[in-house]
Amino acid sequence: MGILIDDATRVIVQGITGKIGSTQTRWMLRYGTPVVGGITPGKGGTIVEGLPVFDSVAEAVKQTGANASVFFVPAAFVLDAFYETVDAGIKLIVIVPEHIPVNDVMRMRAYAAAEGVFALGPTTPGILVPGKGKMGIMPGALFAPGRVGIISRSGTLSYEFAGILSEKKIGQSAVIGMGADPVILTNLPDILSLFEADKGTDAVIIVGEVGGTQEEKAAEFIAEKMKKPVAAYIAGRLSPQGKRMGHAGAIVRGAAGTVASKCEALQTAGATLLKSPIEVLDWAVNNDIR
Amino acid sequence: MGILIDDATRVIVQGITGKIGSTQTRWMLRYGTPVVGGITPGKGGTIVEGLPVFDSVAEAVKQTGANASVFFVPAAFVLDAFYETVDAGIKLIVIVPEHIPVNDVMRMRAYAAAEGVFALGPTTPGILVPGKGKMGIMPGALFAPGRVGIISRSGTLSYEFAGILSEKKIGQSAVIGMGADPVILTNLPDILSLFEADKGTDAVIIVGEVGGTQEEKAAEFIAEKMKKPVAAYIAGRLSPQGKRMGHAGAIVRGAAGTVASKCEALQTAGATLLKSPIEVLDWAVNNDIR
Amino acid sequence: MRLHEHEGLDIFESAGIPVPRRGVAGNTDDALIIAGEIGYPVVLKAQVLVGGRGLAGGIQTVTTPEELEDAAGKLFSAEIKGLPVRKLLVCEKADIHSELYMGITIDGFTGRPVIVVSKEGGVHIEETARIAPDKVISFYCDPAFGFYPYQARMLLRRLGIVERLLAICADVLVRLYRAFVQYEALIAEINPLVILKTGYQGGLLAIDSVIEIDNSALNRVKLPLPEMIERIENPLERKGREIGVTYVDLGGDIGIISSGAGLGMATMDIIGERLRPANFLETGGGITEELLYKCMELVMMKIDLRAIFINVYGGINPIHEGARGVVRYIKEHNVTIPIVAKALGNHQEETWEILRAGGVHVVTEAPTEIAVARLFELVGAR
Amino acid sequence: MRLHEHEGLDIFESAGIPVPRRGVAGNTDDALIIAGEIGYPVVLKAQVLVGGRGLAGGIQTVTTPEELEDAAGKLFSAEIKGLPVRKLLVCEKADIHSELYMGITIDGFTGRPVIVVSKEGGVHIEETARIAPDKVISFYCDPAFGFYPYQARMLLRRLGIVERLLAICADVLVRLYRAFVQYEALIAEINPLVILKTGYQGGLLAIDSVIEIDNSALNRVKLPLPEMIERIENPLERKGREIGVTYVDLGGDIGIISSGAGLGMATMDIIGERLRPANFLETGGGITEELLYKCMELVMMKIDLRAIFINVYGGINPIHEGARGVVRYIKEHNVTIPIVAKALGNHQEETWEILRAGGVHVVTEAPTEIAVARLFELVGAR
Repeated sequence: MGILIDDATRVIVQGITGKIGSTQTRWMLRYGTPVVGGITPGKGGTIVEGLPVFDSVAEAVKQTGANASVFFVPAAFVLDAFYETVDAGIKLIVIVPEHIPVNDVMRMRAYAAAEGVFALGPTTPGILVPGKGKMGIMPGALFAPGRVGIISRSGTLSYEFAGILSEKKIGQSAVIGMGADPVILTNLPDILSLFEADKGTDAVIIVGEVGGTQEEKAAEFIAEKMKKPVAAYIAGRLSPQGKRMGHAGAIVRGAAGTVASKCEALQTAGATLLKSPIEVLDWAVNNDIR
Repeated sequence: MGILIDDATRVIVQGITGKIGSTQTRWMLRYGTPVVGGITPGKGGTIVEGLPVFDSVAEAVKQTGANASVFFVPAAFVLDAFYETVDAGIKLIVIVPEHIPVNDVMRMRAYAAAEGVFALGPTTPGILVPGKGKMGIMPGALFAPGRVGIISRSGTLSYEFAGILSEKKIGQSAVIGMGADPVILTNLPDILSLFEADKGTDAVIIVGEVGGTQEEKAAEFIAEKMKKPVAAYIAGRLSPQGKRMGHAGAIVRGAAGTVASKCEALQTAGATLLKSPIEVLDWAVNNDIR
Repeated sequence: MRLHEHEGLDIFESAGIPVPRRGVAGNTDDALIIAGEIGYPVVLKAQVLVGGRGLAGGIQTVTTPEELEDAAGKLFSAEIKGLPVRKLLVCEKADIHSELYMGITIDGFTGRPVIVVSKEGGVHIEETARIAPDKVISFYCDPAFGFYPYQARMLLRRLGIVERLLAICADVLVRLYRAFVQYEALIAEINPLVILKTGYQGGLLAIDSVIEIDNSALNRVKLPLPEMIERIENPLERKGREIGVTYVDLGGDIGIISSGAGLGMATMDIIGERLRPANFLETGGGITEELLYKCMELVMMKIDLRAIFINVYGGINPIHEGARGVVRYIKEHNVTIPIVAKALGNHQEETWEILRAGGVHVVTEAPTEIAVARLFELVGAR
Repeated sequence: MRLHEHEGLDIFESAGIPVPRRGVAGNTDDALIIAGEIGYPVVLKAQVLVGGRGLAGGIQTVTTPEELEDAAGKLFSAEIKGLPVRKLLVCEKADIHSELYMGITIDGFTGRPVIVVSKEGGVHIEETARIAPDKVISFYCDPAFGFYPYQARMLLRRLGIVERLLAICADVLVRLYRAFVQYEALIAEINPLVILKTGYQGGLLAIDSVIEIDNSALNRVKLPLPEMIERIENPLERKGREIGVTYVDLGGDIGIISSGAGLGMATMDIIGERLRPANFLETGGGITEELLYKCMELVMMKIDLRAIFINVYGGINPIHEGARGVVRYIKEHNVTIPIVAKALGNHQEETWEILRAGGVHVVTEAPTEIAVARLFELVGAR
């Protein structure tokens, strides 16, 4: 059993008739993902990559038994499609697109919480469970089955860590992109709790970035709830201090959001800090992770 | 025990420092209503009609144990005051003012439903429970204690029916103004159910008007759920089509909301139709109501 | 406040709903100029706030300037269901393939906006709803959530609309909903939304509008429109609004003043058993001496009035103060027609005293029927 | 998109928040005219998008035209924290009794707007939040519910504000929230909100604004403002925006091209161990041959560049197409500085082949550190 994607998963692709949607559907199918259909309103009845296209999510659910959805929908249409998907009873949603207004994200987040939907993104590479499938854009060749969980704010950095590990035959139980927006649909501690509970995961890597407080909150979760070893890397040490944008954010966050604050919080919580991605190999050896 | 107002009721008056608020507070106190204080933001610490004025509902609840509130607040401020009152934990709210935008009423109604608050109005004369007290503007002298319940869309018509009955020594268990707006905070069937369940009520009079579908829905409730005798009077037989007769809700659009449609529904449901208010006396005699 | 068709079309246009090329003319010359710019044939539509305008001859298609002159001249001098035609909307003639109905209103019982769509557009929508309710799709919307394109598509699919038309019709319906919310409407209706034979304007055209704004929200809705009061055609009803009461002009000769709409309607119904009410006047909760003085003045403006019936309660209203206004009017204008009053509630005795001193026939019993019986006696009604 | 102070004040004004009389001057003559209309003393405020402007001399009070000429002249020729002063806001000088701070931002972790108020306004608000957090009141708002006056009064009462001031301050805070929502802001701040010694303007005056609009919402927020792109002072950063990538100009001499912000930052951090990055360039998910050609062009605009490091993944991006753009640029412009590339993921072999044919040093191992070690070798970094 993998995290989030397992043998019961049946994936639909929203925006399947678009260029990215159709290309990524092909990659997902090649990776062995159980994709069962796609949605583009007004294009129901056509076929893309051998899959049926439906006008509405409700119809797709009815015809295919879909229970998971990955979005390649233009940013302006994501909110509408999200509501439609939740209303159709889908409980796992991955929002790949970027540039979605924060107000829309806040609405989606509240709706997902109210309806018991697990959603990732926006601006996420998605989820990849080696050997089971992937929802999103992660390049499958870089991943290998195994027992390390990876959660990353950045798509490409998740590939980097998986690639480094896979080269040394250290496989992954699941790789999850949490999304890189100021507000995301599922917070980092909630994703961590999935890995902590997963029997197929022995250890977890958090790949964070400057900004926000997700990593600081994750540190609290690690200190209080986690028993599995955690390694953490925070990108952006040399990022120039952003042009200061008023005080409100700074007041709310306090000193949080810098690489230093995140590193300190994670280290105090008992996570192993990686100063550079390649150090993940030493951590794996030291923790006897294979 | 009266409906809605009983020995545990402690009423606050919102907008108590206004002309109508202070005058009506005096009338409510004279009628023996347990009014414990008032609210006008910015005027906390003053005294009106011997009662303490508070800046916020939360403070009034804390200081006086208030659990019911009657509004004499300008229409533009009602929504804000309503949210404040619900948040302060008050579970019975009477909105006397008229001319409140329907959009605000819809918001209040949804909030009251979500928070388990019983609210009446807008554009209601309020509630009067003979011998217990009153929240609103009903002139106390016209009412007498007894066992007939009255629910009316119109304030003055509720006085008319109570007056006719009281003159003949037929008292009332409670008189409730449901409010005369197109959308009201508690629907007529829900008010009927209070009377049906009340041990102090033997029979119920519905005083309706042209417009809307409250009376039609009440007919369904009567047919399905009510055992007590019901009399109904519908005003507006001669109202011209499409004209707003004073109340925002009293307007006939198409076939729905006509006196004929209401009368037919109520009669079919088993209610006694009163063609003119004075016929209520015959109904009382026929049903042995004293 | 009910808007004129052309005002509603302007709102539709600003909401991004496709509308016809058009102009508003106050006279035949202007109509000719507008038609010249649009190109013939054009449709002339009388701007009167009444339903069934088309069947009453208020809508005319003309194909030449001569026809226009003839038709416009007749329309401007006509009355449509009793209302004068002050303005004509001159519209391009749509090349109609088929019609849809889209309407949004507020359902009082659920407290929700109801979105209604049907393939049977035009004047027969109410009839369709009655005889073939399955052809009319309704959706009760959660106003806290809003109304989104996916919901619009769901409704429209149930009408059998598919492919490209589905998306553009859904877009219009969502825009109609946004306008409904933004302008705090009680009703917003496109009837019909025309599907054109050609792809012009995206293939759709909203060729009639019905919008009614919530009167209670008028002060916070930003509308570049004439005031409510300027829309009232009847001079007595306009004066009623000026002094702050509800006045509805009726055909009869018995004046009615009541405090409270329900009581007013009941009074009208009871009087109507034997006599014909001249008006419905409801004071609302703001009675003062001055207000009732003005109410008397307004009611007395009706010629050939035979009597006045006053029915008021002292709840929120200080009826003793109102009584002073009535009596002052009677004295100053030497009113001689009979005035019957029933006045109960707070300050009732004081009120009776004042009214009696002014020559008013006061009835102190509760049933309005008894007071009306007195009125019948006084004017000799059987 | 961060707005200038004067743009924010215009938004405040349209939202009904009291703001000072003011004008924007592009030169000293205009500043004199505006000051003449307002009346001396006036405050000159450099319109630069950077914090700590006041401490850097960007705000000057002048009491005579002569003083204004002197101060404005200096400001227009100065740089504030490296930014040129193109415009001055000329403002009436407020008669300050005391100051409040009001700010709204979005909290990423809760996904809610946070409303912050304090009696300690001005430049020291963050310091106050740190050393005396009880003097700073925060409220996490439910965006589906909104923010209402009673909530504003509750917050402000906790600052000890009472009576009439309570209502008018609550009104300003609610209006600030409405503007925050309407303009889809990430930050909206009044700092300070001045309580005046006199009752002028209702006794309050918002004398500085900070507003940042959500870039992702810019196309649906109606703002009568210059485009985002015109606000970018740095010419390279502006070109980055023009071609659709994120470009941050840095002080060093090693060009970086990455696909992905996280990877870009990590690459910068790794290179920064021994060399100095010239830039941070992140392509986002839209790589094409043309885009990478333009990225090369942009990176090469930096003078004295010693090398370029390319770090890309083929996930959503067709990196083989991007590789063609890189190689085409190299050939057309005869690039001679070393270019190291790590490119993994979909189409990786094809990408390597294309890059190698163009003379790029391709590293095929996963760790960026190994590829960077190759870079260090090539430029002789120890």
